[in-house]
Amino acid sequence: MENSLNLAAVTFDGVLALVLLVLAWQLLRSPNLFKAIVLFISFGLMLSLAWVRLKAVDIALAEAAIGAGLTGALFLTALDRLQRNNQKAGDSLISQPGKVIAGISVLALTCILGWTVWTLPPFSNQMLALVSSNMPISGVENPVTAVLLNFRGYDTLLEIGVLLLAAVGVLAVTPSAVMVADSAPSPILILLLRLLLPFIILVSGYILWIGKYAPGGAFQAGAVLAAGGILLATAAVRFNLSASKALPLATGIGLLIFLLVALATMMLRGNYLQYPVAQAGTLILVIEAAATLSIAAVLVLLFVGLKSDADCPVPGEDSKNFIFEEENTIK
Amino acid sequence: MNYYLWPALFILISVVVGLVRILRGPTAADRMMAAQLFGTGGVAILLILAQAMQMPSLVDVALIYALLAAITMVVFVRCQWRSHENTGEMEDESH
Amino acid sequence: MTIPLLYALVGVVLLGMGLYSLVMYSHLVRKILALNVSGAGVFLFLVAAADRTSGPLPDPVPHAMVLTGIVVAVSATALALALTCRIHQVSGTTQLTDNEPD
Amino acid sequence: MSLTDLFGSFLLLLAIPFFWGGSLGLLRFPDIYTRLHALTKADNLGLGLVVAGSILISKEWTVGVKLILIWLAVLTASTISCYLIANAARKRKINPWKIP
Repeated sequence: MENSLNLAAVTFDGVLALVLLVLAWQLLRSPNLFKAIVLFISFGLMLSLAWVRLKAVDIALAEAAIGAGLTGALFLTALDRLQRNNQKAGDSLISQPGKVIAGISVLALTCILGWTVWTLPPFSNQMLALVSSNMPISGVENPVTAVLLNFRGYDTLLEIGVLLLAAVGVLAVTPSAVMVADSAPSPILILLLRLLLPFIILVSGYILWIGKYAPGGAFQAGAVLAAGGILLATAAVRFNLSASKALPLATGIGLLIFLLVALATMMLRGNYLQYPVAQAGTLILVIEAAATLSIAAVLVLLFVGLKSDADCPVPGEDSKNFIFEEENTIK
Repeated sequence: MNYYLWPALFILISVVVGLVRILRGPTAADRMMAAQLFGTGGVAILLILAQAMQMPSLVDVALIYALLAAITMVVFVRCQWRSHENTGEMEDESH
Repeated sequence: MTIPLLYALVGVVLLGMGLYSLVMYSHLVRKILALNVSGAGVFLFLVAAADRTSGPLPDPVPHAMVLTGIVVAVSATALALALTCRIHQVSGTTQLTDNEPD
Repeated sequence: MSLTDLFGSFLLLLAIPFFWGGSLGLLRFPDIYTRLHALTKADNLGLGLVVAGSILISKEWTVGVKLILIWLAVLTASTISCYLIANAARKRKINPWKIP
């Protein structure tokens, strides 16, 4: 479907673009942090519609798994801890002239970028031609997975290392490694877990497997698994981070297996990360399975690390009833 | 095939109307409900786009949406539960 | 005025909005939100640029980069939030004011 | 346009008023409990119609099974979150809206 300018497509994309801009504008402008975070969650959901309209289904999968499952949970947990003593989101500390200068310079930057986008040279298809000509030897049919795991495997190897660093960073900052939930989960929540968790694990495996033929793969599957893990973590009453051996181990497994395969290929075939064509598909699947596990473990660790910093609530403090009171947002 | 985009457009507009509840909603729970409206509307739009753009893999995106829609809500209720704790409600919490 | 060009321009405007509020507001969580919005703008521009191919299939290389970018952005956000909570716990404020002697 | 396509598109068109009803209900209703009604009931029914329409249009049974799974997942998700919110609201003594 080439980008024909029929009316339905133009109006849909126009409205979606407008929605994205309005959501972003309202989200950045609102001093009430909770409202900003809810707007950000909706922004993520609308953004994955934009990915779909741009025919980037892999990214829409990742955005859906991360936008719907993870970002909201991370922000809400952090907000809950930050607003324990009603620290209001104060306004800027920049002087008035400073604001004007910043505004003008950002506006100038945006106009320059907009002009360059408008006058971009026509698209040269070398990369696309290069990828599609090498697809047969990549061992998978989905071009994005081929680029991720085969043609640019080294980039993904380092990227999983970066995820590990983030997990180490959060653990370093977590003083109390014990996450204590405040109340026993209601039986309805346990029912939700019993219904959804097996389904989430099944879908995660399906997304991992489908990655070879259609949009899917390690990152999306890892994000879905992590969302299931977060659902479990919120229902858990108590979770001792330092005692749990499985989670930290699982975070390392992806990088370890990727490195082992890389070194093995270097030993056998002389150059780093060049898979033998016959076994390329299975090797990629092995790496992806390990990567899914470690991505899910890292993302769950990030959430639990954030949540386990929660010092227990100070009884008697008349912190206003956050959920249902009229929020007094300062203007 | 593009005429399927029209129902997607109308559902997108109905979802955007929910945005007003986020901006205006007095309590945090109203805002969270409107965010869930974005989720359900998003699933519907994705399903229609899957037919409009002839891409069956969009159904997987909608599947992930549907599965994870409950997570933000659960984290919201469980997470904000603490502030309820402080006001010393008499009733016993776990029933 | 093709569809990808529209999304590319939206991406650029999101980047501008994100940068502006990153500079403007001092509350750390608002800065993290602003960073995420400008990151989404950059990704939107990249994927829109990838969709300008003549054939039906878009170019997969920017897609792979944006995919890893999204996952790294989430873990960076989690780390930033953890640091913000730590600052809040230690210094009681969530704004980095340089004039406050520690 | 075969008959199933026609009927499928009719179902899609039928879903639109439900979504509109749900959104308007969310805006117009006075308190939390009534808004929960609007949100959970109207949207789930609208999504059910969209799923039925898509099954008719897509004609493959594999996609059909996945669509039904999606609908069931959304049903569980929204009913349970609706319960969680209503329960939390009642615990906070938010009494339902009374005709003034």
